[in-house]
Amino acid sequence: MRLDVIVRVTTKFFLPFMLLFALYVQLHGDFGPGGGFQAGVITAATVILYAIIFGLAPTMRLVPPIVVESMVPLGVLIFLGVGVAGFVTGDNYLNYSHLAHDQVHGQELGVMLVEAGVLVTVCGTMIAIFYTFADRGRS
Amino acid sequence: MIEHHLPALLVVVPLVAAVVTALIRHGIAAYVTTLVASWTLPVMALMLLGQVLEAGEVSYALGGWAPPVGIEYRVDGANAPLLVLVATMAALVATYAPRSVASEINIGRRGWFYTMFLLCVAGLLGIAITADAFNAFVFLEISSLATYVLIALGRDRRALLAAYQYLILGTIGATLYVVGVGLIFVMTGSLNMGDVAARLTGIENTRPIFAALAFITVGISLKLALFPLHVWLPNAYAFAPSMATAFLASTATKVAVYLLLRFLFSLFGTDFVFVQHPITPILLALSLAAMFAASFVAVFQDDIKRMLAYSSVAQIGYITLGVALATQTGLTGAMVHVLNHALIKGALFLAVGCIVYRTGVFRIDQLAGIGRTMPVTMAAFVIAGLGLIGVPGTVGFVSKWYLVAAALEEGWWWLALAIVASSLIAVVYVGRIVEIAWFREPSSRVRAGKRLPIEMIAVTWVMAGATIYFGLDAEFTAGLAGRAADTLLAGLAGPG
Amino acid sequence: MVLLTLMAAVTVGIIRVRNLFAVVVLSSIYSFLMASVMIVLDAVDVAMTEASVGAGISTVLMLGTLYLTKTSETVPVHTPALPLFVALGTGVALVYGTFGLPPFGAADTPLHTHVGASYLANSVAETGIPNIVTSVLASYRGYDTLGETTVIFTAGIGVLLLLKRLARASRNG
Amino acid sequence: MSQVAELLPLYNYWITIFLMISGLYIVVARGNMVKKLVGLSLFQTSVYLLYLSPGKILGGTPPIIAEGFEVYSAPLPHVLILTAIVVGVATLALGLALIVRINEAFGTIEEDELFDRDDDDA
Repeated sequence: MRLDVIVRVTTKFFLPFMLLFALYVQLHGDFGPGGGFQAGVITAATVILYAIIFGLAPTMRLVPPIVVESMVPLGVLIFLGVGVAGFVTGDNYLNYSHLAHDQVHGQELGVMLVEAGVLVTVCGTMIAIFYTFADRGRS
Repeated sequence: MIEHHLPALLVVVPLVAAVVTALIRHGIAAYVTTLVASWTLPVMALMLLGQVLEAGEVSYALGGWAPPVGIEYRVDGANAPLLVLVATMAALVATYAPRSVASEINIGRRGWFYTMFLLCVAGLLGIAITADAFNAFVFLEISSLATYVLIALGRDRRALLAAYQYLILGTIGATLYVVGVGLIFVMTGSLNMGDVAARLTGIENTRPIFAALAFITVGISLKLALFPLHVWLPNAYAFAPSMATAFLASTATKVAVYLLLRFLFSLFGTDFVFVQHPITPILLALSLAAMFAASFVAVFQDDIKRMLAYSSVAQIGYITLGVALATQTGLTGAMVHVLNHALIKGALFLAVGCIVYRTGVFRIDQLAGIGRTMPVTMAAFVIAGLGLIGVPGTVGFVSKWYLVAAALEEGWWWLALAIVASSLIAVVYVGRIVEIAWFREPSSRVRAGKRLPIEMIAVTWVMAGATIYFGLDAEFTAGLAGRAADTLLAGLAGPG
Repeated sequence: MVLLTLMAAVTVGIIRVRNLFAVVVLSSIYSFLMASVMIVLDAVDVAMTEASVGAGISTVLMLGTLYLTKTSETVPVHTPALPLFVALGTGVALVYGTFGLPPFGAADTPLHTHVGASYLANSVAETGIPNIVTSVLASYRGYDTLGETTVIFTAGIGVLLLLKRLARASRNG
Repeated sequence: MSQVAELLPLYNYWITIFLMISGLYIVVARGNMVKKLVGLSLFQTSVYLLYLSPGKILGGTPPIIAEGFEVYSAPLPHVLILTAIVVGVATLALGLALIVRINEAFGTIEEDELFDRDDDDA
């Protein structure tokens, strides 16, 4: 991977902003366009860009495949867990109304947690798929 | 308290189990999780069936949002038996699985293989239980994606091709389904099946609704392998791992049948679909074509799994035949055959799984003498095979009894004759196996082999026994099927 | 409208071109156009997703696949009669169906007056979330989203099962 | 502008249908597996338009509640299509993975060649 130094420097400069943008999309999803899915894709894109510019091996050291592969089920588990929390508070599955002191806050908290779950799974899956495709091509 | 949440739990438990198996990855630990989770399913499904028999129907609003704003789970006479069927098959196949899977799937993949199995179970249960048209699509895709992977993990490299072919056709089917749902959604503004049915009255005769009917019917027909759209099925069943074939053959197409029935009867309404439009002759012609052509092709197969797969296509013809008649007896016949054929095909594919485990043989001509070296397994195979033919005393007879009765009710004696005649073809292909298995000298390939694990024989025999038990005592299954037919014919638009 | 025409042109391109790299690039362009159309249709969340998924992730995956396989297509030997018939049949059914649809841009269709209206009216009071798409996605129809996340999970594990190289023992078959 | 607004409804659906037909045609007619998947995603994307077009209200704004706006487009189709996009990309990923494996196992991704080989096996 001998790429132009300009590309490397520009990428390094951009990556933190991309991550920041992903965070914005994630948290601002309540008010503007965006949410867990979009943020997850952007986060994954950051890692993929890093891998394209700096090579697969350093990226895999930075973000190990085992972590990525655990993220895939973990996100679904968060989602399912929020749903089960509905049982505990005496409501139906995925009812967030009693997660906090009043209904509106409960809903907001529930939505935030659920979106976090989506982010984790989407991000993990995208990176994991990219890793396996890239890894397959190395041999 | 827990009774109230059963509808959600029935789908959430396999999902949680799938996630847990994906996290732990280790083959044996994943298997134990699968086994525990899948045995809770029939318990919950039977409890739900009890509730339905008592109360008529059970509705569960997910997220606490009352339908049509939120998504509703709804269990009634039509889908409760199906839930029991899918849940029971999942539990039985999971019990059967460990050593069969160990012999066919590489150790590094076993943990995730069970994840896929659980996802497939959760997807099928989700389709069967939901009352929301779009939610059904989402769960359809969960089960389909899991199915593609399960098929692709078969040992033969042609399994990959079979999975790819199924992926293309399955996705086309699902997309057509979404188009149909979209048209309905635009016209009614709702996705909840009961709500849609109520809002459709009055605008039935508009063009978009007719187009929606066509798209949904064709889309689901691809999934349930209705005759000319069945091309994916034989390869998929033939090359998938044994345990996956047994589970898919007995559940996946059945759930698709249910979804079609739900739309045709509950949502569009019997009147609209069968009285005003020429669905009956089309469906009847396709069913008959399936019964004869697919049975005929089955006779000439070399591979035992492919033979059974073609026989499945033919048996789906019997089910759609009952649907096409659109009478109470006809629908009862269709529903009872859904349950009975699941038992029969489950038993047959499990028996084949035993043969493959012990000898590694697929080709029919290499099975010579297998009846002498594996008498217990082959006895179960023959019992289930008799069910396929429809010999009195087996479940197959019960189904055909209702279908013939329905045909005679309409005064169509030629149809009744056709049903009996097509059963004779089944005699040929089952008889061929019997002849080769018992009346030839065992070959060396059949003699050699590992000892068969006890759980594999036991589960195969439980299934084979069930085909006899429910054949002699048809009250239970026929009662459920009759109730399902009543529920479907009543439609969702009416009160309740 | 211009965008839609461009999309149609790109589609013709996809059908005609045999170099698979070009096809992938064209489908990426197609996705961007689709995203623009979605913005015109007021579906900003969807546009964002389509741009990132269709033009981003899909393209990366397809290029990865091409890298692992081949880049040009052979000339098909079949006559395209049957496919054409299937495709046109579907088209005719759709044309037939769309003629009865409510007019474009009207506000009094069932889509707007039935369930849709209740989301718009109640979301802020019930969930405190002004972006209705988010509140419907995560709360009213949260279960669909759970299903969607599970679909991703299924695909992810599926791809890993199919492509991940095993640490020891090669696969037989 | 008013003339455009009158023409637009039809044009929208015509293009949608054209895209759908093209997608389906590619899937059924082409033997190359990658191209088939491209066609499949074309087919799926065209459905998105079918859902989104009726949700638009002329003069409306995206369904994000804010002061100063009265008319919003329908939010529900957007949510459904978000889900559909996700399902589409999941299918695509799985399909591509299968293609890679098929290429390794058979050395080709052309269906015609594959079926020839299949016959040899049998």
